[in-house]
Amino acid sequence: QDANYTIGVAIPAATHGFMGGLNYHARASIERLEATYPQLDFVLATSGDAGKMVNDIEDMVATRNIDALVVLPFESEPLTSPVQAVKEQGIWVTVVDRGLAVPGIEDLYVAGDNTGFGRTAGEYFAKTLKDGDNIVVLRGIPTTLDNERVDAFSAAIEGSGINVLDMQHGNWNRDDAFDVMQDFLSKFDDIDAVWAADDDMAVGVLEAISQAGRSEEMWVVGGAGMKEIIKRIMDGDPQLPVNVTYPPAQIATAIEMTALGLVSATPVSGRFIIGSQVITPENAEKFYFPDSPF
Amino acid sequence: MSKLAKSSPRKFNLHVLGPLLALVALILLGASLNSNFLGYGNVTNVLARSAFIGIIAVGMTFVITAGGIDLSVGSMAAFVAGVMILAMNALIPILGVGVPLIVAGMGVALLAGFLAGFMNGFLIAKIRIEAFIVTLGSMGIYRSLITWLSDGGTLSLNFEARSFYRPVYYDGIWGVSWPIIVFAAVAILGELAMRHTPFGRHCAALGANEQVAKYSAIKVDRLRMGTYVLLGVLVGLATIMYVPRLGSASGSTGVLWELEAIAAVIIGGTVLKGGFGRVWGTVIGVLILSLIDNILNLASIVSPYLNGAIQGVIVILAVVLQREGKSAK
Amino acid sequence: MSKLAKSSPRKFNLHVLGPLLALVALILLGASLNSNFLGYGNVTNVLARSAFIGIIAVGMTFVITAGGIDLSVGSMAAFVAGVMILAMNALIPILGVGVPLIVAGMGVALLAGFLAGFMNGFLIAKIRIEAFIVTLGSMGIYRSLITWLSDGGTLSLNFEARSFYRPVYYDGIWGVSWPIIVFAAVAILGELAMRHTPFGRHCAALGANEQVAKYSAIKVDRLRMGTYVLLGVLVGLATIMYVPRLGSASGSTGVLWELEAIAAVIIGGTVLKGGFGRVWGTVIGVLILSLIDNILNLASIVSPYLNGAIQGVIVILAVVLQREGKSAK
Amino acid sequence: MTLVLQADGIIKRFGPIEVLHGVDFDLTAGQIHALIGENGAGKSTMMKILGGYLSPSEGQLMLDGVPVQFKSQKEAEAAGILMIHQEFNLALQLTVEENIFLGREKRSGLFLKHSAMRDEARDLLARLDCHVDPRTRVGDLSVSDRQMVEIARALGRNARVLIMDEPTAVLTNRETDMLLDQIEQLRNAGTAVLYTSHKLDEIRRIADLVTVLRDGGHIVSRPAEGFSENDMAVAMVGRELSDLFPAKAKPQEEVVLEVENFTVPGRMENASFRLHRGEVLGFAGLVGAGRTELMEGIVGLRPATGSVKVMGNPLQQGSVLAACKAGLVYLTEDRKDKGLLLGKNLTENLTLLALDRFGSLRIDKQAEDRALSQAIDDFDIRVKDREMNAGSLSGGNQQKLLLAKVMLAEPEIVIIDEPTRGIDIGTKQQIYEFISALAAQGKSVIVISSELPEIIGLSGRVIVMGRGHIAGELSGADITEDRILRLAMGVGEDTKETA
Ligand SMILES: Nc1ncnc2c1ncn2[C@@H]1O[C@H](COP(=O)(O)OP(=O)(O)OP(=O)(O)O)[C@@H](O)[C@H]1O
Ligand SMILES: Nc1ncnc2c1ncn2[C@@H]1O[C@H](COP(=O)(O)OP(=O)(O)OP(=O)(O)O)[C@@H](O)[C@H]1O
Ligand SMILES: [Mg+2]
Ligand SMILES: [Mg+2]
Repeated sequence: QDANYTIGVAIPAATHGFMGGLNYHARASIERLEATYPQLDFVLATSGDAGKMVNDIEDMVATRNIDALVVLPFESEPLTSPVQAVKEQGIWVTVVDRGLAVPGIEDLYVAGDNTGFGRTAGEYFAKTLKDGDNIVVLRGIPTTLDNERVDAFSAAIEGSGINVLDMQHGNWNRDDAFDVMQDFLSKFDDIDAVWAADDDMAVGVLEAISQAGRSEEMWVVGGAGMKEIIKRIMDGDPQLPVNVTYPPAQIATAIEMTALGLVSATPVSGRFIIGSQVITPENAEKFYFPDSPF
Repeated sequence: MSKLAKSSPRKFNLHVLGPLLALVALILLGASLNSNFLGYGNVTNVLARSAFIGIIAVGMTFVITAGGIDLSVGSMAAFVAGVMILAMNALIPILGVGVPLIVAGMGVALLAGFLAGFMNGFLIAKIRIEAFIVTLGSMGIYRSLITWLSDGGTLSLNFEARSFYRPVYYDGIWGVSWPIIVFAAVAILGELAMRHTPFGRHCAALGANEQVAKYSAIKVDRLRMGTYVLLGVLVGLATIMYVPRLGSASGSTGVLWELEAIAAVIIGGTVLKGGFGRVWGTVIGVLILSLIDNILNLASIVSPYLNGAIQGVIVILAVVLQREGKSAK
Repeated sequence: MSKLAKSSPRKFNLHVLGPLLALVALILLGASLNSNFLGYGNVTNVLARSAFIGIIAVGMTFVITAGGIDLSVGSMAAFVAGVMILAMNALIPILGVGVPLIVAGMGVALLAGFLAGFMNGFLIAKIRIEAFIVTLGSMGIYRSLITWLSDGGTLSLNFEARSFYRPVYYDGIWGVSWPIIVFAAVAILGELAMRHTPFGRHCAALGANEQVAKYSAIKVDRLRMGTYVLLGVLVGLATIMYVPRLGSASGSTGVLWELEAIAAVIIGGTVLKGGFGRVWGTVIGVLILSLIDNILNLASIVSPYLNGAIQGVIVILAVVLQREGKSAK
Repeated sequence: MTLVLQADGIIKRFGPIEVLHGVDFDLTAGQIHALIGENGAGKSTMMKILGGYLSPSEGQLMLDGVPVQFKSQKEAEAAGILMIHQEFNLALQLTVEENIFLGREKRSGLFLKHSAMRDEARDLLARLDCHVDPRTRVGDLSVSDRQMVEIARALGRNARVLIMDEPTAVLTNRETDMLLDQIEQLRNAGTAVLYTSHKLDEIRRIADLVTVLRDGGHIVSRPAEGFSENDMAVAMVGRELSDLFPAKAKPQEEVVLEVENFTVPGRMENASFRLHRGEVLGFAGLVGAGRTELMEGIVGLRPATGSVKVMGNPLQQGSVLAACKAGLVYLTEDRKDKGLLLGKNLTENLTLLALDRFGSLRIDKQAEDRALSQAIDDFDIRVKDREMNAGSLSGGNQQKLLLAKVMLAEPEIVIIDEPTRGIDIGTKQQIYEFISALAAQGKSVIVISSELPEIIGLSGRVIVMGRGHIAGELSGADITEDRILRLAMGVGEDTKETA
């Protein structure tokens, strides 16, 4: 109860649903911890691009003398050396979700599993769809993690005879997804399923499908477990058979473990991978956070 | 403008037809690439999508013609949508789900748009700050306000309210959906206002030479302010069409709409420095822009990564076509 | 502009001091919020990171003074960075990791910047297309080219090469890091060029009245083109400072830099419609912008969601201060 | 006497319209050749062709006897041919010095020699007895000062051929004298000068040779000796001119405009005067007297203090619209920057001020068209094509269009600042008749003019301003050049000086 600690948290800005959720969980856990541990102080910075994130981290070190840094790298490569620099100053580093380009910098690594995310979804498609069925895929904002997901997905449906009619970027954005799906629908007369890869996009996709009156024809798998979507899965919506988790709450885990490491002697270093699970109507309840914005 | 002034009749034609040609070319291209392109479904989709940007771009035409610019429309739209959704959700207990609720929501949207436009207009016309700076500022302000209101996530309209409101985007009369009808109405009124009313004349005069406008007994400040207020209200109107589509608003709503709207205006032949505006051109500009996206999706010719590049090239080409006449000079 | 023309000396002073006051105010605010604010570390950080936008904004000052605009600088920077990285990675086998490699990389960056600027300039000055459209187009083009080059991911410099190159951002002489030195040099040269060379004058003349410039035996097209080329080269220079910092480039590199650069220029007192430019003002504008970010990090005053709003307000205020003089008229 | 520049059979067409039909013309070193003609006769066009700004559709230019084609004005300038435009050619945001040296800055190595240029600029202006600070922005100068800068700029580059298109249109006599002296010096130094003006007395004074154009055709070229002003006028207009000034109408008692200690801060102070129905009131004064500012203040174009009553009702300050509605309009002296939208067509310019008369909601285009036709004959505007831009009207015709625009608002009180600036003698007469006709109809007119004969010929009463104050008032027989000048310069009866 003697020493005071400052923990810096750097995460991407809430530019789409998932990050919104992540921001929410980050702030929630910070409030919780500040309440329980008066000697803890938090600096939260959200940034719209890698450069800004580096600025934020520099500022935390230079002006807020942080004792620990929890960072969700906007991109792995550009943040590697800056975070390394932080580490070299003897500051505890927790990396969340996106690993740095050079292994072994961070003390603690908490991450969702992008490859797993894509694979799990792919496996579900492979096992549910028949040979020769057609699907379309909506991709996110062009980034490494989007590539990882899509590659894993493609690998998983490899050889299942499912043919991917088209892949376009919906940028994890409802409106873009809506437009793209509308065009898919006018382009292809036979679509059996859609991998929307993100629940924000799923919302747009579902809207486009119902507008075209083809709801019976195809089902949609989104991702990351947005509350509205989970709700519909709980209610057994035939269009939304399952969902794949990519828990935005991982940031909370990371922050809490870091805090724990500082205030208590508990050894917390290591790697914690939070695998992606399939949400089904049966298990949906335990993924449902009604008051999260996501 | 001086260039425009010089372009002699013959050249002027090409200058006028430029955007039209580009549009036709795109339509032919689309039709050749995909048989469904000219199908009822796709045409409706494209037109309905164009409505938001389109309605806004018509307002932008007046702002630019009067020598101004507004970078804030995109985030303004997101903000207005957010406010509208919050208001409607809050009003459900009182009004219940029904026409009154929708009307109330629309009222809120228009009012919010009006106020937002008024703010911009006031700072620009009365306090005399560069329009670019004012609207760059308000762009940031509205964007972060909506993110804040939505707590970084998404504001969604109550489910019943939404299902009740939905038809405003998806239905229409005689198979023409409402957004298209509203867009058409706004475009026609805009064209009339620009070409046949003192307001349009005065906007052009103001953009061409503020001094002359002043000496011609035009209330310059009020006029300039008027253009921004008009734009604000039209943003509100666009929002009214937008919200029923997905029933939600978030920090990522309407990102880059401002650039699209301005691009549409310029492609349409309005002069960026002001003094000459053409509403019908703007409409064509909007259609060109949304057709590009549509075609790129319909015919996945190239790596989707390159879509942006193709867009850029086409936009430039569309304007080259139009400028041909002038470049000769 | 006519407003500016009329602003009488007394008012002009406030107009000149405006941005300076805003800057001082921000510094005081920062110092009061956090004791480390004026510390060597923080000051260095802020100045060094201002360098990218700063170097670009100096070039932008000339473009805008000459009556142009360039929206493509942000994605141009990303593209140039990408090309530079690819080139360096490719050259390692030949040149090995060492000074020659760095020099070669720098050469590539400057060349790429030059060519990009040339493209813009050519389309604008020779083909006579609205600068806004050309650069909006090339903005899209470069953005999607870098996304394509990096295959949607990130292009990163070979790790040894990076560690060798890193000092170019982080080290310097007498504790002043290179980006700061380069930025200062560019700013000083820019100020000289604007105030004390025919080039600067001619830019102002061109922005003020193209006819007059033409009739004064100024090679208008070449001049206009020159401003864009200069800007392109400066973008290349900025990239040279940027790459060693992050060692990578991706589709999200340099997003919105164009707006920041333009904002800095306008905040600095340069007239958006052209005819009058002030390089030192631009420098102040840049510092104001990066101080805002810095201060928001210094003290978590509000929800980070609202940062954008605060930024917007301050930007507008900074210009209000400056426009005060005029608003009186 | 050596021929420098010759033009044979110059024909110029703009689109389908032919505006010059085979004009022959030559310029001799050390000679002042005057080109005169009605508005729209083609003087400026001819000059632009000689100056390399326009290329002839047909015909041949010869420099020192060798055929030349100027691809651009730069080539002409390289050949030592310089032109001062009728419409200014200055960048308003730039300073006087920057404008004077634009394109030919003095530099040492890379850098500019500021002080050198500033000093030379000051000297050049001093030669014209114009004492503006070279560091002021041209935008902040009065029209007349701008003209001086334009001239100084040409003087600065010692040219072989100097073409001057109505340089004195915006100058007062005093400034004009200065300029004419300079021109004579240049002639004596062997420069070939081409000069045009609608002030025939100037022509008489300096011209060696006079060429008359009418509707783009060459009428005569003859030595200035024995070419009387009247003969010139006749040759230009093609008919006998009756007396220039019509009889003065008798003002009525009713006071339509009453101005009480009116002040435009920094420009002029404490003016009070009354205007009667049916009166023509002249405002005289040297440049910078503040007449323009006073009037701009009255109609609400400049922040000002003091009371203005129109028809006995106080006028809402600071609103041009209110003034216009009250029947009080002002016609600016600065036609290019404040009067007309040069890039817009005639109709839009004509109806801009009185647009509400053409439908408050929907503009009645037919009515506008009729208005244009009406204006074209009322004011005898020479338009070749109704769709042309105001900018491509000849200077004088622009002035007429501006006049028509203002009169379209059917004002009770008109303030006309420099009504005949750049207008040919024939048209002047028309305008004078028009003004007194207005007065006869019971409208009231204020005429600001730097041309004393005009003031004297038109006004029943003259208010003289000097240095921002009302220096005095003259009426009836007291209105003489001499007394006006004395008041304007504030010199007593005895000391007879001509500054
Ligand atoms: N760019 C143009 N396009 C069409 N017509 C033009 C153009 N420039 C001049 N004109 C026409 O050519 C004729 C001659 O014009 P110009 O300016 O030479 O007359 P001017 O003798 O200078 O008259 P002023 O004494 O009023 O200056 C006018 O009828 C004018 O309308
Ligand atoms: N637009 C302007 N901006 C700043 N100063 C001006 C402007 N116009 C005129 N002035 C100055 O105001 C004073 C009066 O202007 P102006 O010369 O118009 O007076 P005037 O009596 O109307 O003379 P004239 O109309 O014959 O030119 C002069 O010192 C002039 O330099
Ligand atoms: Mg003329
Ligand atoms: Mg005057």
